[in-house]
Amino acid sequence: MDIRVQDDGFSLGDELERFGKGSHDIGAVVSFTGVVRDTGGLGRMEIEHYPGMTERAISMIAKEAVDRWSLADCLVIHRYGTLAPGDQIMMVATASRHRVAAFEAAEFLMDYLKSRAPFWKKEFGPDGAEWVAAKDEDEDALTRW
Amino acid sequence: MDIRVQDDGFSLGDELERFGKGSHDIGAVVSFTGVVRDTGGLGRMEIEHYPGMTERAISMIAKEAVDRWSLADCLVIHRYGTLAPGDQIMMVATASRHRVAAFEAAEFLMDYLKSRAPFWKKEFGPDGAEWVAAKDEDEDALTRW
Amino acid sequence: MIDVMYFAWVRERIGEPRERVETSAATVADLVEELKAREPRYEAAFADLSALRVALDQELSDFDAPLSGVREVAFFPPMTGG
Amino acid sequence: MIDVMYFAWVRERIGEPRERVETSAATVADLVEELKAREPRYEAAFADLSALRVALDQELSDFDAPLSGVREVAFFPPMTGG
Repeated sequence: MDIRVQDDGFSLGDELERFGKGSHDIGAVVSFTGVVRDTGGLGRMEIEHYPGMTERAISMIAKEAVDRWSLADCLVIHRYGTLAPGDQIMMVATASRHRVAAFEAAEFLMDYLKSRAPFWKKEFGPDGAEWVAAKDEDEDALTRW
Repeated sequence: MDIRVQDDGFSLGDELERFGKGSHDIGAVVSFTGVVRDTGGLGRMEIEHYPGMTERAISMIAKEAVDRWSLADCLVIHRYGTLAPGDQIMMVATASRHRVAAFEAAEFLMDYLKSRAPFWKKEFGPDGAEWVAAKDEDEDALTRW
Repeated sequence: MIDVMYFAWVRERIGEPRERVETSAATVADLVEELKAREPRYEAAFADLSALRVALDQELSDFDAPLSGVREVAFFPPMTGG
Repeated sequence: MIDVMYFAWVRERIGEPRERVETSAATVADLVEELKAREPRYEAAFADLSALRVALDQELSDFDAPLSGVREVAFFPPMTGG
């Protein structure tokens, strides 16, 4: 299990080349990468977080995923600070014996990171800055787990 | 949309570094990689396919995924020939505006590739060779789409 | 004349990956009966049709599908991709 | 003495990311009432508690949770990670 909260960018390719390499009996690897959408208007995004709590919250979520789906490996990288359209915000990867477990665990991680990891996004566009509001559907997504 | 059926291996990292780079307004990238499980007993796996039909079948499945989830990009690589434990068998990647679409499309691709792409796996172990049998649950998985 | 292809254990039981067959069979099922009448290895390969799939000109089809106009028929077990 | 932290628009309304507060409030809700009584900027930040979340010593909690033994309280809007 590898959890990283960082200002710097990361290479999705390099991370996935390394991921799961030390583990045995892997049949399926799933990755999710979140990207700052390039919708034309957005100038930049700033991500604020709660140092200390962020690492704790992500570790708890990742540990639950590893236990529940018997994952062979699990990786979460989440950035904070200033990001431009097209930049990678975060990634998760899960390695498991079977595909259903790897998919479910990755979706579980994403659903919980959305609503339970202490990050807040502020978008800076041509009409000024605005905090991204949490969506009811993101909170609702937790009920399926 | 990029479909490749090949004897050669591939680099998951290199593929994902390139994937979706020419597309706009991507917020989510999901990848799935299938690996030959290293269960101790398996010596090698041989994958047979139906040249011509394989490319047609995968293209149809990928096109349906792109249309149904409005994907910005979609990649499928599937190998045939002789593979060793730990080798990558295949991968899919999906790029979309939102995470739910990217996840669903990747799972749809996997479910259909399992049962509708003309590949057959033969495992060579200490007790001889055996064709991998299709599972009822793989056929059942199609009913959810 | 029609091209008939075999994959996986069907190919192993028949003993060859493809052959050209002279037939006037109206349906896939009729073609299967003709082949089974030829030799025991065809009997062995086609013993249980529920364990087999068929593609006509590279599209999945059914055993009661008509053969008219078809150039390539393929028999194989359920697929195991992914 | 307790450390009180603010994030996102809560931080912006309060005007600072953290402060040390002398309080004998029994619960989070009591602490909020004390802060609101201080200055309008606290009134503005805590106007609608349903739009806020609270963490006690870096764990999500509730507004009716007791404060005894707690060293760090954080107020923020619903999180938007991922």
